[in-house]
This record gives sequence, structure tokens and C-alpha cells, in this order.
Amino acid sequence: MTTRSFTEAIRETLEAEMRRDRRIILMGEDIGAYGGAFGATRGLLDRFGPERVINTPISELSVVGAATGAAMTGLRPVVEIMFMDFLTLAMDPLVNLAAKARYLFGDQARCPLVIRTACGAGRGYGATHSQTLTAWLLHVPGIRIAAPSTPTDAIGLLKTALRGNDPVLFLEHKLLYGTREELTLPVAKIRPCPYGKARVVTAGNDCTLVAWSWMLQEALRAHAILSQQGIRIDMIDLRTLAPMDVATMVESVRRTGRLVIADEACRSGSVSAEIAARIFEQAHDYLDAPICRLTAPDTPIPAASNLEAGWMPSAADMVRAVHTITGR
Amino acid sequence: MTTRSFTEAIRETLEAEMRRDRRIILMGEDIGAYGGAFGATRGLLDRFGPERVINTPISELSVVGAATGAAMTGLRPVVEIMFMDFLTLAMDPLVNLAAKARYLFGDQARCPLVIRTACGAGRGYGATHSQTLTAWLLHVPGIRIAAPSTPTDAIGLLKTALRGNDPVLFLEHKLLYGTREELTLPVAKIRPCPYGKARVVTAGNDCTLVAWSWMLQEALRAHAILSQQGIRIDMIDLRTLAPMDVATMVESVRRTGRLVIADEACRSGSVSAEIAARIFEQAHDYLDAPICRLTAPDTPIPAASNLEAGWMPSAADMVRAVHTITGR
Amino acid sequence: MKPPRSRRHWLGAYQQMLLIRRFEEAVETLFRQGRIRGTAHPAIGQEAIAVGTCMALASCDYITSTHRGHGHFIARGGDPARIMAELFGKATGYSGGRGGSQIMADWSLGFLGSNGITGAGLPVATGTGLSLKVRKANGVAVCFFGDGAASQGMFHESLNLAALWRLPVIYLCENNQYAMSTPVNATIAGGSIVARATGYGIPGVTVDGNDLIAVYEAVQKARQHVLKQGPILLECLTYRLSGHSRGDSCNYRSPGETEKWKARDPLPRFKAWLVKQGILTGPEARRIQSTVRTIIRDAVRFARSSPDPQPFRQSEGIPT
Amino acid sequence: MKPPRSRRHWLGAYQQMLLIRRFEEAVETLFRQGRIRGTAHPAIGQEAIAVGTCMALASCDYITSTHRGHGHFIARGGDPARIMAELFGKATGYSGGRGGSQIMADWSLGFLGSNGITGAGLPVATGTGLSLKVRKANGVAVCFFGDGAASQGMFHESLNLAALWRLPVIYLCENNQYAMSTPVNATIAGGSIVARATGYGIPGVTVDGNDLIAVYEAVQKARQHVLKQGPILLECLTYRLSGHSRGDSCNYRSPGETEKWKARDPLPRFKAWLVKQGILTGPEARRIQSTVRTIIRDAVRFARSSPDPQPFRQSEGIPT
Ligand SMILES: Cc1ncc(C[n+]2csc(CCOP(=O)(O)OP(=O)(O)O)c2C)c(N)n1
Ligand SMILES: Cc1ncc(C[n+]2csc(CCOP(=O)(O)OP(=O)(O)O)c2C)c(N)n1
Ligand SMILES: [Mg+2]
Ligand SMILES: [Mg+2]
Repeated sequence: MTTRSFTEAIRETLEAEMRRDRRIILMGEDIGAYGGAFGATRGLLDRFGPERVINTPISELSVVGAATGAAMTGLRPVVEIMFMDFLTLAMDPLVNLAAKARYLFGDQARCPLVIRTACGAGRGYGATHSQTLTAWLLHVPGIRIAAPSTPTDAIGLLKTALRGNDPVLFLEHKLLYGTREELTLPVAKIRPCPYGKARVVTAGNDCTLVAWSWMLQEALRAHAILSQQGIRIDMIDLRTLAPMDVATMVESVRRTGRLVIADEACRSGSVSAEIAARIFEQAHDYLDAPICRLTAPDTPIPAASNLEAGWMPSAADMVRAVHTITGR
Repeated sequence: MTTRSFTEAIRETLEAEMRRDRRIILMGEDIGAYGGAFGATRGLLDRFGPERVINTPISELSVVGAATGAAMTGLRPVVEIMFMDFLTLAMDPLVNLAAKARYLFGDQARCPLVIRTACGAGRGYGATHSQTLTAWLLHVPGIRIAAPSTPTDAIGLLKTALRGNDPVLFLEHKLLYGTREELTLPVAKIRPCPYGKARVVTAGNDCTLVAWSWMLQEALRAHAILSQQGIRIDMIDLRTLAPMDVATMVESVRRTGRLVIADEACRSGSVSAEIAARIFEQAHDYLDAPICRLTAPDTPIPAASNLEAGWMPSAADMVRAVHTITGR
Repeated sequence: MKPPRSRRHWLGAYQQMLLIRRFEEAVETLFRQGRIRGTAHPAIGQEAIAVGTCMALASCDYITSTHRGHGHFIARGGDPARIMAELFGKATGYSGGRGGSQIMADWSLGFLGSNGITGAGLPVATGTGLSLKVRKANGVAVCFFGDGAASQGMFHESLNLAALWRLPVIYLCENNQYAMSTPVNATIAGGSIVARATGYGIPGVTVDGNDLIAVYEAVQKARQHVLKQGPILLECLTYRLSGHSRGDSCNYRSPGETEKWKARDPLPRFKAWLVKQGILTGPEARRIQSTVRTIIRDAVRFARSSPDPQPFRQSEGIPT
Repeated sequence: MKPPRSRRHWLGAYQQMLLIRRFEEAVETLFRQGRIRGTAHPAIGQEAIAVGTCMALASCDYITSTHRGHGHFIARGGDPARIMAELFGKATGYSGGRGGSQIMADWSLGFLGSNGITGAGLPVATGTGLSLKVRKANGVAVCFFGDGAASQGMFHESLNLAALWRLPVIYLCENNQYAMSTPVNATIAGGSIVARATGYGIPGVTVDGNDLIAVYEAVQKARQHVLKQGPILLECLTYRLSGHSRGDSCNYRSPGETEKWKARDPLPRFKAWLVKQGILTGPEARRIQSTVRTIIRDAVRFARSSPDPQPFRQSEGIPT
């Protein structure tokens, strides 16, 4: 058994899959000798050479557009967008071509494109290097969205992405990169993880707590506190947002009657709204209390540490939310 | 009393406001001699000259970026983005600068920028010329969103946008351009319309129906049918989505106990989800039935007329939804 | 000089040009009659570019097209009936009616699609070139784009990437003098698109886009070049003889200008050359005309009589 | 040639350069000590460009900056104490602690902000030029951007717009040979940024960016040019002597290369010139050093002792 950081998990998965499938190429800024802004591609240039590890100029729009073209003609490109905030520059090819290709052109137009990107606040990088804009892509049919919270899930979900035939947005929260986990299997042996299948992290009947990506780590801290207080939560790690495992949430809410959703993004128009709406649609009668959406406020992300800490939903916020919703 | 089309309403408002305030300039593709793809700027080049009616090359990203720079240094640019689908190319300056400027730089950084854009399906223009991506901007704090459904509101909301100090996304649904209305006042006399104040279109206690932009016109048709059947709906035209008049919706739902939201966009992550979530949060106890979100399905927008008609929520869908939700 | 092509090839080229012309004219008529809806951008006047280019390509090559894509598609071997069916929004159309005029493709022809987003084909072609290179596959990518698209940032980014990586891509600008209503002098600072090639250290070549043979030869040369040395920028000067899309009165250009360009119409021009060379005879010309007429008539019939697409099934074609 | 500037001005320039150098060194130290967090991109080695440029500007001019903006801001008259306070995340910082290193501005100085999005300042400066032109206001806009930013589509779009509309904008590229870890030869096809100016029909000028006087003169000339004739592209060759941002080991460049550039360090170079001209004497140099030391010490003290920003109020600064 070996422990792996989130970053190592990504790196080793890329490496294993690249060995397995010659069609996989990597593209991105400073992913070559530098190994990527967060180190996720370190060493891969040496291993696979500049034809498969392509260090690009700063041209997010055309790099994603080119990756789309390459994906549609036989390659399996993985693009690293250094910070998710920069996706603002590359929405067009994703939204107007990659996501729509299969629906419009049929099966001839496979587009196995993976966009890896670092999202999330918490490191003081400021308003243009900390955003989590996942909700935009949730609104774009045709793109799958993975938001792993652990190295193991990162490995499994990335493998599925790399072996599938559709565009995938793969979210890597900055605060997760350094987190470590003991793996039960070597990276090469870990199975691809299905999309649309949530992971029930802890079982309890008092309240359902849904999270993903970094928020799941905060949720684990909240769970530790709550369980000491005798409050048992059903904690669900969604793992993928598109497709979304609504069934698991509904099943849980039917038992607990209560739902807290922890979503790091700005509140309005966030993923949490879609989850809340779907749960109401499907489990309205079972809800004993209004759903609580724990989100960031509707403001840009401040850089100062006290402001940033106040901006992000935290374990303490989750504990408070669960107290309120369960009336304890 | 005079009648005006939606297009004429926009054009005359632009003209009146440009006379009133020399800082207003127009920028966009083919807005000069051609008068804009939908005719909204016809004649304005002759009236105001090429320094204020700036026919731009096809460079959406830098035109919006330049407009942001101009807005921050003393002008009041109005950019026409020919189809909302092309906003995918121009998200960066909107999201990472215009929307955040005031929060980050304080009041020195006023950004009176108006983005006018044609949204919506219904004309067979296909998947890349028919999208309504409003939900993305709802998720971006700092941008106001207007979605008028009538010439009068278009006039009032555009005036407010042009006189304010913050970025505004101004939605013009393609199917609305040709719709006409009898104005009670000349365009110059119509008052600026406040943002965040919905319009109650019809009053009734059986069900609340919330819509905006083109969906409001479909809602009017639904109303006509429903009222013949003796079903009285409270129809609310949101008019602006950011800020959003939640209070009016809550007040209505408290009376009716039922809510149908008609949103033309793809379902997942749509504005309808945010509305549903907010209403649940604030009026949970008053709801006698699950909220019904009437949206387009999660697919690209098909071009064929039968497919497109099936894709868009229609008056008939609204009637059905109200029947279901009211149990009639 | 008589290019080294057989008589049959030149006649085929003429038939293709005529077919595109008649197809687009039919589309215009069908729109006027309200029998098709949505939008379409006819390539009337620009046929020599599409046909001349495709003549010079191999079957292993790829093409990315634009909003004005019918001509490219037909020249590459697309079936006029299925294109017409797509315009009619029928199940038999290239995109099953889902796409419309601006969204059609055929991978088996290496035709990667028309594209409604001005300039968006540029990076797609770049990525196709990358794919060819990485897979060490034979072939080139040809990227059609307009003078208007040359103002998009994607032009710069894509040419830069392709030049850096020496990708086998022909960036083929159809400079028809206007982007919708906007003349090139209002969109191209410095006045020349092709001059920008220098900035990327790649060759830039200007061609008379209304001269089929000139286009054919230029693309042939370009193809050899890009296979060995990386991208090239080819600017084909032309003029659209119709409106930008349906309902365009062309109030932004002078009748004099249009007349001048009508005199350079690539179709009669190529025909005259064929006649002069003794390749095209009167009977042959009539035969081609009648063949084309039949193809168009059959295409419209096929489209009209084809079934509507199945009412919407939500998840089809969408990964879940 | 001794430029027509007074002794006092040259000494002021030297002090500014030294101030930027010491400020950035202090920032690096504070990061290492864990006293500030987030990120910052020091401009060590590039001081001559910031100072030389700002010396040539008038108070009616505007500047757009980059992620590497401390130097530009200080050179334009920004208060080092408030910049430092911003890095400390304090209420007294230029953005009240909300912005951090990459997000600071001062309208009263015509400093429209550093910018965390590579290349995003290009269209902002273009729009500023447009605003100046439309308002018939005096002044120019100076757009700082890096060699890496030159690969963004915004470079192309913005230069094209500015050239078409003859806007008073100086596009000033700080070519420090690298975009993060990526050398210019991997980002600039054709090898020259300045050569691209030709494609837009505007002048392109290359300057030794480590020579304060050369920069000053070039910007002075450029300013006259753009006021009358529209934009110019100015490429200042330089080198960042520190890492890209904190924690950069610079493993992507050779020590030999860095040594070579260290020998061209703009600071000792300008100092030597001042001494040779008899402008800078020993006591004067010591006075300036001590002044700078005091400014930095006071800045850090001010920052440290400033209050934290008020806990978050949701709606403030956000239109509702
Ligand atoms: C991103 C984007 N912006 C604007 C448009 C609207 N539009 C469609 S075609 C066109 C003009 C394109 O000009 P050009 O590239 O010269 O091609 P041409 O129409 O002349 O063939 C415009 C502005 C679009 N489809 N996509
Ligand atoms: C749109 C965008 N892409 C990538 C980055 C990450 N990034 C920050 S600075 C930088 C390098 C910029 O290089 P250059 O323009 O040469 O400026 P320099 O750092 O050399 O001063 C990169 C890639 C960014 N901030 N924004
Ligand atoms: Mg054109
Ligand atoms: Mg650089």
C-alpha cells in the first residue's frame, strides 16, 4: 500500500493511460519542463517527448479549439487550463463545437477531449485565479463534469474520461492537490470510476449533506464534529455533476428528510440551485425542512485571508447549517 | 398614441439617450450602414456619425474588452453582440473585469457598459445561433440582467441601463423584435424602469406563472386559454433577472400555493433552478405542489422546425403544466 | 500553360462549379418561396475557390468550412440531395435536420463541418493538422475562412500555433471583400491579410480566387509545401455575387462595384477557357447543364419527400 | 547624447528604479517568511522599462498593467505603502485587501490596474485609446504586456482595432524572454514580436529595455507618434532576474544565460551612467539608498500595522 497526493494521482494516471493509449496527448501552458503550474505533469515530457506533451503558448481559445479538432480526428487530447478562470477565454469551442458535435453530427463526430483545470479559492490568489465556474458547464448539454475529492476518485474518474468518447471537464481544486490518501491498489490497477454514481461517504439518518471536490473535505471535518455531538449525517460525494446521481440523493433525503448542499461557488445560478430544484421535484413530500444551500456569497473572491476565509463555505458553516436544519 | 415594434423601441431609445448623453457610443458588427443584423441601429450612423456608431470588425473578445476600457474611462459604450451564442468568445472581459471592477477597485472604477444581444430559438437558425445563456451571467456577481418582453419595458429598462454605472446584459429575444405594442407615451417620455421590480401581468389565485422575455408572450397565450377554462393565473414578468424580484414571486406563491416557471433555456443549471431554489427557501410552507420548471431539454437546439418547436417551451406546455399543478 | 489534368477532370470541375451555382440559386429561390426557413449563406461567385481547392486535395485530407459552406461541401463530394434535405430540416439531411445550413459534416469525406461561429474553424483545422502530425498520418488540413474571420483572435493564435509546430495546414482565406456589410478596409488594418503571414514566419500567397486554374495550382503547390514545411496562408480574392444571407439588399455596396466583379464571374470565365482549349463543346455544355439541372431537381424532390425528423428524444446524442 | 532632462529627473529615475528593486526584494523575503500569501510576480531586472516609460508620460495618460505590475504602479507614482498593504491583505491596500498583487488600480494616476489575465490589458488599453479619441481628450494609453501575452488572440484583435481607428495607444511589450517557463522561441512563431506590427500597418520599434534612457526616449517618441498617427508597437528586450513568481526554481533556464543578463542589469548600468555623467555622487547615492530603505521599511510597517479588512459584507461594491 502506498500513499499518493492528489497531484501524484493525476500525474500517475496520465502516465499510465498514456502508456496504454498512444492517442492521448497533453496540451497546456508550462506543462513541459516546468511540469505544470501545480506539478501535475512533472516528468511526463521526459517520458513521452514533445509530440505528446505539448507545451503551448498562452492561447487558451485556440488551444482548446485545436484540441477539439484533434479529438475529432483521432487523438485524445487532455488540455490543462491553468486556472479555471481562464476558461472564460475558451468557452466557444467547448460550448459551440465539442459539446454539440455528437448531437449534431452523429457518431462520426466523437470528441474525446478532457479539460483539466484548477478551480477554487483558499490560497489567496484573488478574484481572477480562484473561481469555480462549473455551473456554466452544467448548463451546456454534452459535457461531462468530474469533480473528485480524493486521489482515488481522481484516478478512477480521469481514467473514465480518458477512455470515453465525449468531452469532459475535469475539476481539480487547488486545495486538494496536496491532500494525500493511502491507496488500496497501485494506480494502474485502480478501476475507471463510472460517471453519474455518487459515493456515500458516511451513513446517518439525521441529515443529508451533499458535497463534491474540496467541499467534501470540509464536510468530513464537519462530520467529525457532528458525530461527536451524536448527529449522524448521510454524506454524499457527488463525484460527477454531469451526469448527476440524483437517485442517490433522493434515496437519502427520503430517509433523512433534510438536505444541506455545500457548493463553493457564488450562490446565484450555482450547481446547488440545480440540485435543490431536482430534489424538490423528486422528493418534495419527504422534506421536513427547506433545503439549505451553503454557498459563497454573490461577490467576487477577495484575496485577503480573513475575507477569503469568510467567503468560502467551511466545515463550521456546515455544522451550523446541520444544527439549524435539524433543529439541534 | 403610437405603436412601436420591439426593434423600433430599442432604436428610438438608443437615439433619444444618445442625444441626451454624448458619452454613449455604440459598437458592434454591421451596426453602421447595415443597421445591425436585426435593424436595431438603422439610421443611427447617419445621425451620430462613425465616432459614436462604431462598426467593428469581427472581434467579439476585444470589442467587449475595449468597451470595458472605454466604460472605465468616461464613455458609456453599448455593444451589440449579434447572437448571444457569440458571447462565448467575450466572457473574459465581462466576467473577469467589468463585473468585478467596482467590488475590487471601488467607486473609481465605474463601468457603465451595456451588452445588447439577440437570444433565443424559434427561427431555425440552429444550435449556434439560438442559445439563451443567461444563467451564466446570473452566476457572475456584478452584472445586471434585463430581459424585457415588451417594447415599453425594453425602453424603460434600456434607459436605466444607459443611465446607470454598472455593466448590464440586455437580452433581446429574436422572436420579440417584430412584436408591436401601442405606447401610451412617446419614447422620450417613457420613464426608466427600475431593475429588480417585476411586473404583475395578470392577477389570479389558482397558480403563479413566472416568465420573462419571449416566454412571457407564450404565457399570455396560455393565459388566454386558461382563463376561458376558468383558471386564473398570477402572471409575473420578471423583467430583470439580476437583481431578481423574489419578493413579488413569494407574495404571489403565498396566495396561489403553486408555481410554474417558464424558462426557454436548457434545463440543467438554468435560471429556473435558481428561481425554484429561492422560492423554496422563502415560501416552502406555502407550496401546495412541487414547483414546475418548464424548460427546454438538455440538448443543443435543433434547426428543423418540428424539432425546434418541440424543443422550446410553448403556451400549450404552460397550459398543460398549470393543469397538472392545479389538478384540473 | 495547360495544367496537367485530363479533359475529363476539367469538365468535372466545370460541372461542380455549375452545380454549386445552381444549388445556391435554388436555395435562394426556395427561401423566397418560404419553402425553407432559418438562414443560409450562398457562395455564388466563389465557386472557383471551393472547386479548385478540392481538385487539388487527396482523399486523406481534411477540410474545415464556414457558415458559407454548401459550395465547399459539394466540391468535396457532399451529396446535394442530403445537403438540400438538411436545409429542409429533414431526417435524411446530413445532420438529420438538427443542424441546418451552418452545421453539416461528413467524416468519410474528411469534411469536418461548416461552422456558424466566424473564425471557429481556424483552431479546428489547426488541431486537425496537429492530429495528422502526431499520428504521422498522411494528409493536410485545409481551413476555409473569410476576410471577416481574419479579425478574430483565433486567426492569430492558430497561425502562430501551426507555424510553431509546423503543422500541415493550408489557411485559405476567401477574401470576398466584405464581412456581411463591412468592407475589408474597415476590418483589415494595414490593408492586407496575406501580409500578416510574415509575422509568423510562414509564406503568404495571393491568388485570383475567380480563376479556377490559379486556385487549383496554388493549392496544389501549397499542399506540397505544408506537407514538408508547415503552414501557409493563401488568400483568394473573390466577391460574393449574391447577398450575405437571405434578405440582404446589399445596400452597402455600389452597383458599379458589383458589375465590375460580375465581369470576372468565375463560371463564364472558366467556361470560356474550356471552350478556347477545345475541351468544352456545345453538346457537352448542354449535357452538363442538363445533368446539373437533374441533380438539383432530384435533390429538391428528395428533400421535399423525405420524412421529418423524429419528434424530439431528449437524450439521444447527448452523453449521460 | 545627454537627454534634455535635468539632473534632478535622472536622480529621481534612479531612485524609482532602486525603489522598485528593493520593493520586489522585500516582497520575495516576506513571502519566504510566510508573512504574505497568495502570489506575486516580481519585476526584478525590468525596472528600466517601467521607470523609463512613466518618465515619458504626462499626467493625462493612462496605463494598463499586467500580473507583474508593482513596478509599473510604483513608477507611475503609486504609494509603495498602499501596494504593500494590499499584498498583506489589509484594509489600507489599494483594493482594500480584496484584490491582492494582481488587482490594484488608481484612477487618479491614470493607472487602470494590474491584471491577472494574461493579455487582458490589451483590449482595455485599446478602449481607453478609443475613449480618449471620442472624447477628444488629450493623452495616450500605454499598454504593458509580456512576450507570453503576445500569443493571445487579444493581441491581434486589439492591434487591428487600434490601427484601424488610429487610436493613441502605445503597445509596449516587455519581452523578458519567457512566459513563465516557456521561452519566446516556443511561443513566437517567426521569432519576432515587433515584426508583427507590419501586418497592421503600424510602426514596430525594438528597444533595449535594460537601458533606461533608451526606453525613455523611445516612449517619448512613441507618444508623439501615437497622438498624431495612431498606435505603435514597442518591444523592450529585457530579462526577469528573479523567478516567475514565488517558488519558481527557474529550472527551465541555464545559469549561464542568467549570468549573461545579470551583466546587463539595468540598475548598475544606469547607475554607472549617472556616475560617469557626474550626476550621481557617492553621498547622493547613499542618500538615495537610505531614502529607499526608509520607504520600504515604512511601507512594511504601514502594511503590517494596518487593520484587516472588515469581515465580509455581501452586497458592498456589487450592484443590486
Ligand atoms: C463569432 C461570430 N460573430 C459574428 C457572426 C455573424 N456573422 C456571420 S457571417 C459574418 C460575416 C463573416 O465574414 P467573412 O468571414 O468575410 O465571410 P463571408 O460571409 O464574407 O463569406 C458575420 C459577422 C458569427 N456567425 N459568428
Ligand atoms: C489567460 C491567462 N493564461 C495564463 C495565465 C497564467 N500565467 C500568468 S503569468 C504567465 C506568463 C506570462 O508571460 P508574459 O506575458 O511573458 O509575462 P511575464 O510573466 O514574463 O512578465 C502565465 C502563463 C494567466 N494569468 N492568464
Ligand atoms: Mg467576406
Ligand atoms: Mg515574459
